[in-house]
This record gives sequence, structure tokens and C-alpha cells, in this order.
Amino acid sequence: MADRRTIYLDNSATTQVHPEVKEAIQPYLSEKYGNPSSIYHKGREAKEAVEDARKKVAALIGADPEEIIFTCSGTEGNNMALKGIAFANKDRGKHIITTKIEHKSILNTAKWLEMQGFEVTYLNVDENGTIDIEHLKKAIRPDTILVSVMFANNEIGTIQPIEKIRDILKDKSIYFHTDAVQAAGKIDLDVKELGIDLLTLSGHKMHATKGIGALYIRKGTKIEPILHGGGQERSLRSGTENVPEIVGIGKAAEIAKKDLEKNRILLKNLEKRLKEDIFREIPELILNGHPEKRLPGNLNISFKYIEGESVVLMLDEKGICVSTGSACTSNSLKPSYVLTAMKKDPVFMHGSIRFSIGAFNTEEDIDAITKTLPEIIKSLRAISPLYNKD
Amino acid sequence: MADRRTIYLDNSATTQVHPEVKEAIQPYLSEKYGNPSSIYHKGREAKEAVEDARKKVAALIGADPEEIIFTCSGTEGNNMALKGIAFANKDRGKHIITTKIEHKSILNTAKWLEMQGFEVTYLNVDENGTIDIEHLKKAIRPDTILVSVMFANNEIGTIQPIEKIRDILKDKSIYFHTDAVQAAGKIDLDVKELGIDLLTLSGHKMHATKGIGALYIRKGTKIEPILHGGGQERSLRSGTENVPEIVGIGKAAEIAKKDLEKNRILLKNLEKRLKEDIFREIPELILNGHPEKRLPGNLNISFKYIEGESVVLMLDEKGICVSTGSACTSNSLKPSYVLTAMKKDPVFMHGSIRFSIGAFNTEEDIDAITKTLPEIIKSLRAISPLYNKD
Amino acid sequence: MYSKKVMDHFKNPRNTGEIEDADGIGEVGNPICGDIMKITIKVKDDRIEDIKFKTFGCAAAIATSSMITEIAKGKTLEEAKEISKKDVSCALDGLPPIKEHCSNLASEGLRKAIDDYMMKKKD
Amino acid sequence: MYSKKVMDHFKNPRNTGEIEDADGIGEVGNPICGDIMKITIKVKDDRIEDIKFKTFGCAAAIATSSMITEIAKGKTLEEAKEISKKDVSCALDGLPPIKEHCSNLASEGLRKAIDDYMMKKKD
Ligand SMILES: Cc1ncc(COP(=O)(O)O)c(C=O)c1O
Ligand SMILES: Cc1ncc(COP(=O)(O)O)c(C=O)c1O
Repeated sequence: MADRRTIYLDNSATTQVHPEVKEAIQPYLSEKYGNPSSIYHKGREAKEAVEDARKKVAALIGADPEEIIFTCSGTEGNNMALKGIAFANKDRGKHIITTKIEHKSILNTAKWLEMQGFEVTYLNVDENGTIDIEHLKKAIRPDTILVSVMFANNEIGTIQPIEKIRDILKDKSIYFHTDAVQAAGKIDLDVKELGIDLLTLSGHKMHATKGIGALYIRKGTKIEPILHGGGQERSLRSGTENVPEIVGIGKAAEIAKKDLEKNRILLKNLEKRLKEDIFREIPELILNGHPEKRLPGNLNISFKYIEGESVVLMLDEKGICVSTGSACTSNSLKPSYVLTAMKKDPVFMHGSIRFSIGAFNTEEDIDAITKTLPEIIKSLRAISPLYNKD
Repeated sequence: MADRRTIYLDNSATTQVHPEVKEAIQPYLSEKYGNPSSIYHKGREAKEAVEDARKKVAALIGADPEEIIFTCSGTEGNNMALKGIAFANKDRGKHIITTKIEHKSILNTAKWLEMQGFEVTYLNVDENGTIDIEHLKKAIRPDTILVSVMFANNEIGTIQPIEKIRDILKDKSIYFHTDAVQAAGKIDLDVKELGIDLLTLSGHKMHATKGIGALYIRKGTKIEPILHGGGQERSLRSGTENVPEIVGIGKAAEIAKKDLEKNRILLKNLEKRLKEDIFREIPELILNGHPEKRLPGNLNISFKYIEGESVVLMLDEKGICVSTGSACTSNSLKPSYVLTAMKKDPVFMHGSIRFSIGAFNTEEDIDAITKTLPEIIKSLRAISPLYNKD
Repeated sequence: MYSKKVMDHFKNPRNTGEIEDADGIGEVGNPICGDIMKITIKVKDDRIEDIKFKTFGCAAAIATSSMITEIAKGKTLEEAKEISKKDVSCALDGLPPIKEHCSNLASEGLRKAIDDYMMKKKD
Repeated sequence: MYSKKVMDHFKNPRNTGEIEDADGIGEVGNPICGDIMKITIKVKDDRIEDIKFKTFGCAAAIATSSMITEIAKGKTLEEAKEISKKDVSCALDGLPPIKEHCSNLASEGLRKAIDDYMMKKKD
């Protein structure tokens, strides 16, 4: 396994750490070990590094540095956005709106809040995975305190109509949160322009490390912490700061901003190549997700009559990494709840594969897939009882 | 500042990353970037690394690997222990017992739980910072679900009578949690022997990185997650695993276990040297904390008639890092709540300095303090209006 | 996650396909669950002379299908009917807990094929 | 955290000590808060001819004490009474928000010393 070249096309699951990020982290793994809360030079040095990173993350999304707090993951950011707003605003209302295709860190948090006495509406999506805007309009109630709609979906890449949501929520005292874990660094986005009150980021989806994230909280937002303690991050998020990884996400944000347009073109081109290759070489496919309004680099395809895990493992034998839907659900037997919400034919839901291209992919990677995949699909279809029936 | 040699004696605030830990982390910042939830080789490789680290952390405290979950900090571990037990067992009772001298991540979580309808008893401590065992006995009620007492205090180093607590709780269906953030890796401890149900660890206090921690949860413990999502860590703690730092804390635990006795002796010796030097060179001191039952390497001394922050900053000018109490409270004006609970004279509480020695300190470090400190104390006393009054 | 044996049977499944003039056919599973299996058998002197499978499903489903055909081949119908899901998963050096149900499918499929043969014989 | 000016006045405090035969004495603060300041002044022709301080407190408390003695020295009593906490913190290029209260102490201490002088003069 060691010397086999890996072709990694699962960048929506996690990404390679950018070499410059790795580099930036190093001093904080050795001589710059101070605790940012300490007042002596070693502490101040760490504090400055954290504040510098905060500026860079803020710049990526058009926020002010004081509006960024660092978390340990996208999951924590999503938990905090929902629970923090819910608990702090429960006097005003106990109704929350989200969608059926959010990441589990939203859905399971919403379910937990339901058990604590909150009410949650889960918005429907159409066959492309776009939320039903009319459903949103109807769902809003006087006691609605929060709308949480993901920026782009992790499985199918569909980008949601954030501007439309902004327009609907305008003049309403309802907070608007978006899980931008997949979108950030790939799509040019500005929280002020888009009327976003809270936005979740995750480092390891944008070439920083696993274990770091950020939550944008617009100034004046009424929110409670979910981690109580020493009062770090302006008392919003306690715990000694993960200085090395904070420095890392700062660097990653800086690079993402600088390379955004370059990477968008690269990803779009590779995606187009991969899509054209696959559709040319392999019959009986379904493209899942929105045909245009999709994350650059994301391609989710159902291979009819076969099951996704088999494809993933066969590709793995050739050193190619892709996934069925999201990494988190890869141990689950149920068909993707995202595709289910899109009312896809259950027979074909099981055969969906997500290719997610990243900034480190090349045309050779795409070609390797084009060379390998048709044979695999053929062999699996050959032993499929469903295929014969056609 | 760059080429000035730093003498770091604030190891209770944070520690240097062990070079072997840094080394162990490196591959996970480059080629080993897989998501442990992914089923292909890159994912399995990451998963194995996480499980290997889990074994090492478990071994440090005598737990089984399945009883360890990884967190992002000691703060998260403490939040989860308290909230997770409280919410999962509220049908049985809503009373929790802790102490007045816990870390803020316990105290502020306990306060939050009080707002959610739980009742909390805060145990008194004596003048050495040892909890009042009689108070504990009296505080236990039929609806008590959890007792949380820190293993060793971060400010004064006093080690609590864990065995006595175990004996009191024996045969009672009350969970016993201990915050061992300061003790782990410094004191030989075995959760099974000590009857501990939950135990909090933090990486950066034991020569791993900031941003990683662990919570031991005894098999069969009824606990709720506080981070909901994709179901990582056996659904107890969601969020993509911080693989590099998990590998790091695993390495650190392994080293800590191997070097425990060696380091204990080193720390005790340096502590003795520092204490003797300071008491010989400087008059009018008070040793805070228990004279014997204290964390090796911790020395908390009140310098009468002067204020701690001045001492810290004066020492900083000479490249020496120490602190007043805990790092978290260094921005607060109030005197230490730990010393307050110990009923120390308020005039002398403000002049307390914590020296905390770590495995990387040497006799030269101690000598540098002995050389520097008396002059500083003298100059500050010279301008103190309190000193003259004597 | 999967044992070497599982991976071997998944990558090189034995006895795949369909017997044209099968004596017994067993179909189990449904597309919503994501596992469908079809077993066809040829019987001679109350023994399974030939056996083939087709499976739509995950690696575990394919491997258990493959394994059960290997175990069953040459066995008497009585013996074959006794092959349990435990036998299959043991022969594969175990399955991940979440995939245990797959071995169910295989033994069920085989039993259905045998029942089908018995039914047809009666007619 | 602290400005260079604060650090300078903290490390090299001006006018420390106590004037033996002071014309006015101002003591403010209390040990529980952790800040105590004593200012002694010598007055000539309604001007502060000499001024000294002693302070128990943090770096900000020491620096503000030092700074106010510098500002006040040579000023008329009327002028000196007008020195505000703002004046002191500005002269130090600002203080961290959490330490703002320290500049309060210094101006209060000076005013008390002046009042003390006035009182004594009346007697
Ligand atoms: C859309 C989305 N939200 C949230 C998360 C969770 O982020 P993390 O892995 O940092 O916990 C993920 C990734 O798994 C994601 O794709
Ligand atoms: C006793 C104790 N508990 C908990 C913590 C919090 O740990 P962390 O800094 O990892 O959040 C600390 C350190 O600040 C501590 O000393």
C-alpha cells in the first residue's frame, strides 16, 4: 500500500493539508508553545498568532475579526449555532427551520433540540436538491427564531438560493445561519452581502487540519456558549486555544482567498472532464444534484443496478479514493437521506458515488478514473440480478 | 525577544510539545490525511492511528480503549462529563456535588446547569486546599447523581483524597468524575483502583498539543453527547477526528507512562531546590497549598505586600515565564477564588505566584530564578505602601 | 474493516452468473434495503451439482453470496439447508457487526432455491 | 497587552517613595481590590514642588501612579486637581480596558493629597 500512488477524489470528506499550512503550523509545535491567555512574552506571541489568523478567516468571508470564533470542527460550529441561538432566544420563540438535507451535525442537533422542547420544521427539496422556497415562506411563524440552511450540500453539491432566503428573512427578527463547510474557500461569499448572521467553517475541508473550525457570529447576535469555562474567545467558547491549528486555518483561509478564482476554474474543468469521460464510457447513469448550481469539483453519479460500496472498494484496490455520499454515513446501511429527500428511485440511490475534486488534483487523476471505472462497473453489473432483468 | 533564552516555569498553564510528539504528528499533516470514517485505505490508515492512540491513552490511566473518547480540550471533557451525566440521569435526580476550587470549566458548567434546573453543592476546602470530607458526606442526597472533584488543583497543586471519596461513594449509585488535567502523566493513577467513572485529560498539559483532550467514561455509564452529528467516537462525540493531535496525545501518553517515575523525581527535586532557594533568599513568604500532598513541580508562593502581576511582568523582562494562579484568570481583577476558598488573608492573596516545573526544566532554570527574583521582590516592596507599615 | 477472506471473495467472486435451466431458483432481498440476491441451483441425486449467484449489494453481500456457493456445492440438499449464517460468516473470518445481516441473506437465498426445487419436484 | 509607555513607567517608576515632611497625603484603594496607593506632596506657592508615590498593585497601577506624579509635578494645585483619569491613560498611550479603573486610582489619590493639604492649611 505504501508505494502505491493514491488518487484522491474525496475532497468533500477531507482534504490534504496544504504544504504552506503545514509549514505555518510548525513553530507552534515547537518553540512557540505559549498559552494565549498568559501575559508574558510567550503568551503574547501566541495571542498575536491567534488574532492574525482570525483576521485571515474573517477576510475570507467578508466578516470583521471580532465576529469570528474558533471551534474544533464544523460539527461544533453547527452545534453552537443551533443550540447557542436556541437557548439564548427561547424567550422569543421556540421554532427553528432547517432542511431535510443538512449535514448530520445540524440534523441531530435539531433532533436533540426537539427533545428539549423546541419545534423544528425540515424544509423539502426538489429533485435537484434545491430547497422549496415556498415551503420556507409558509414555514415561518411569529415564534421562529432561526433559519439554518446549508450553503452547499456535501453529498450532491447543490448550492442553495441564499439570496432568496436573505430576501425572505429581511426585516424579520429571525437569525439566519448557514453551514458553509463545503462552500467556503470554493465559492466567493460575503456574509454582509448575503445577510448571514452565523456561518460555519471547517478547516479540514479547505486544506487546513482536522480539529479546527470557525463560526462567524454577526455583531449583536444573541447567543449562548456551549463550552463553558475559562472565558476564552470573548467568553463565547472556552478552552485553551488550539494555537497550531488556528494558525493553520488562518493560513488556509489566506490561500483559499488568493487562489479562489484559479481553483474554481481548475475544479470546474476537471469536473467537466470527469463527467464527460464517465458519461461517454459508461451507460445507464444518473447525475444527482443540480445540473448547474453545484459546488465546483463535486460530481455525484448513480450507477444503475449496482451498489456504491462495491464500487468504492474496487476503486480502492486501484488506489483511487472516492465515496458513497458523506463519509459519516459510510458505515450506515440506509440509503442516503439526501437522495431520499430528493425522491430518487431507491434502486438507484444505492449506486451513487461522489467524486469530489480538490485543488491538488490533476488531469492525470481524472484519466486514471476514466481508465479504471468502466471495467469495474461492468464487472459489478455482470453479477447484478437487477441488470439482467432489463 | 527572539534570541533571548526563555526560562519556562509555567507548565501548569501549558507545556512544550515533546519533540517525539511533534515527530509523530508530521505524517498526519502530510501524506496520511485520510478521514477515519472513510472505508478506503487512506481512511483505514487514519482510523488505525486513532485506535492506536486510544490504546496508549487508556494505558496511561488503566482504562480499556473503548472507555476513551477524544475531545478538543480539558474544557470540553469537563463540560461533557457534567452536562452529559446531568442530562442523561436527570430522571434519577438533579443534584450534583463539586468543589469551590475546581477549574472554571467545571464551575461555569455547574453554574449553567443550575440555570437549567439542577442543584449544585460546592464543597468547602481547608487552608491547604483539601476538600472537607465531612462536608461531602453530609452533602450526599438521595437525588445526587454526580460527584466531581478534581484530582489535583491547577493553582496550588493540592492533591485531593480520591481514595476517601471512592470509599464514601462505594455502593452508592452516584457517578464519580475527576478532572485529572493537571495530575495525568505526573501522578501514577488507575481509574479502576480509584473507582473513577469519568476522568478528564488535556493534551497540552502533558506535552501534547493544544486542542486535544480525552475523556474516560467507564463502560456502562449513562451519558449523553454534547456534540451531535455524524456519530464518531461511538456516537458519543461527533465531528471529524483530529487525527494529527490524537496521534500526538497518544504518543504523549506513552512517553508520560514510560517516564512517569523519572519525571516525578526530577520535578520533586527541582521543586525542592526552588523552594529552598526562594525561602532562603526572600523573607516574608507564604507557601500556598498542601505542604506534602501536592503535584510534583508545583510551587505556589505568596510574596507579602506586593501584587503578583508585577512580579510576572518583571520576571518576563528577564525571559522567565511564571504566572499568578491560572492562566485563564490572569485577565481578571479578582483575587484567586481558590485562595479565597482557602480563606487566605486577602492582602497576601494578591501576591501569589505559581511556579510550575516541567520535564524540560533544569537546575539552571531554577538558579536563574534564584538569581533574579530577590531583586524584583525587593524593588516592588520598596514602592509598596503596605510594606512600610510593618 | 473487512477480513482478507471477505475481500478475496468480493474481488474474485466464485460461481457467479445464472444457471440457464436451473432446477431451483431463490431470490431474496429488496432494492430499498440495497441487497438483492438470486441463487440458481442444479440438483443431481439430491446433491447440489452446480450453483450460481447474482448479487446486488455491498462487498459483504457479494462475499457471503460467493462463499455460500462454495460451501454448498457438492453438498446434499439436507446438508445445504443446514448452512447457517454463522457458518458463512465464520468461513469468511467474520464480518463487521453492521454487516452481519448480509450473511442472513445468503443462507436465506440458498434455502429458497432448495425449497423451489422441492416444490417443482412435487408438481 | 500594555503599551511601551506603560511598561517603561512600570519598569522605571518615577518619583517613588514618601516625602518625610509631606504637606499633603493621599491614600486610596484597599487591599481586597488589590490596589493601594499613597501619594505625598510638598507644596510651595500653591504649586506642587515635590511629589512621591508608593503603590501596591498591578503594572497598570504602578505606571499610572508614576505618570501622574510626572504630570503633576510643578503644576499649580488648581491645575493638578483637574488631571483626569483620561489624561493619565492618554499620557500612557492607553490602558487595556480591564485596567482602565487603575487610572481612576491615581487621579483620586492626587486629589486626596491636595485636599489633605488644603485641610491642614485651614487648621
Ligand atoms: C456540510 C457539512 N457540514 C458539517 C460538517 C462537519 O464538519 P467536521 O467534519 O469539521 O465536524 C461536514 C463534514 O463532514 C459537512 O460536509
Ligand atoms: C485543572 C484543569 N482543568 C481543566 C483545564 C482546561 O483544559 P483545557 O485548557 O485543555 O481546556 C485546565 C487548564 O486550563 C486545568 O488546569
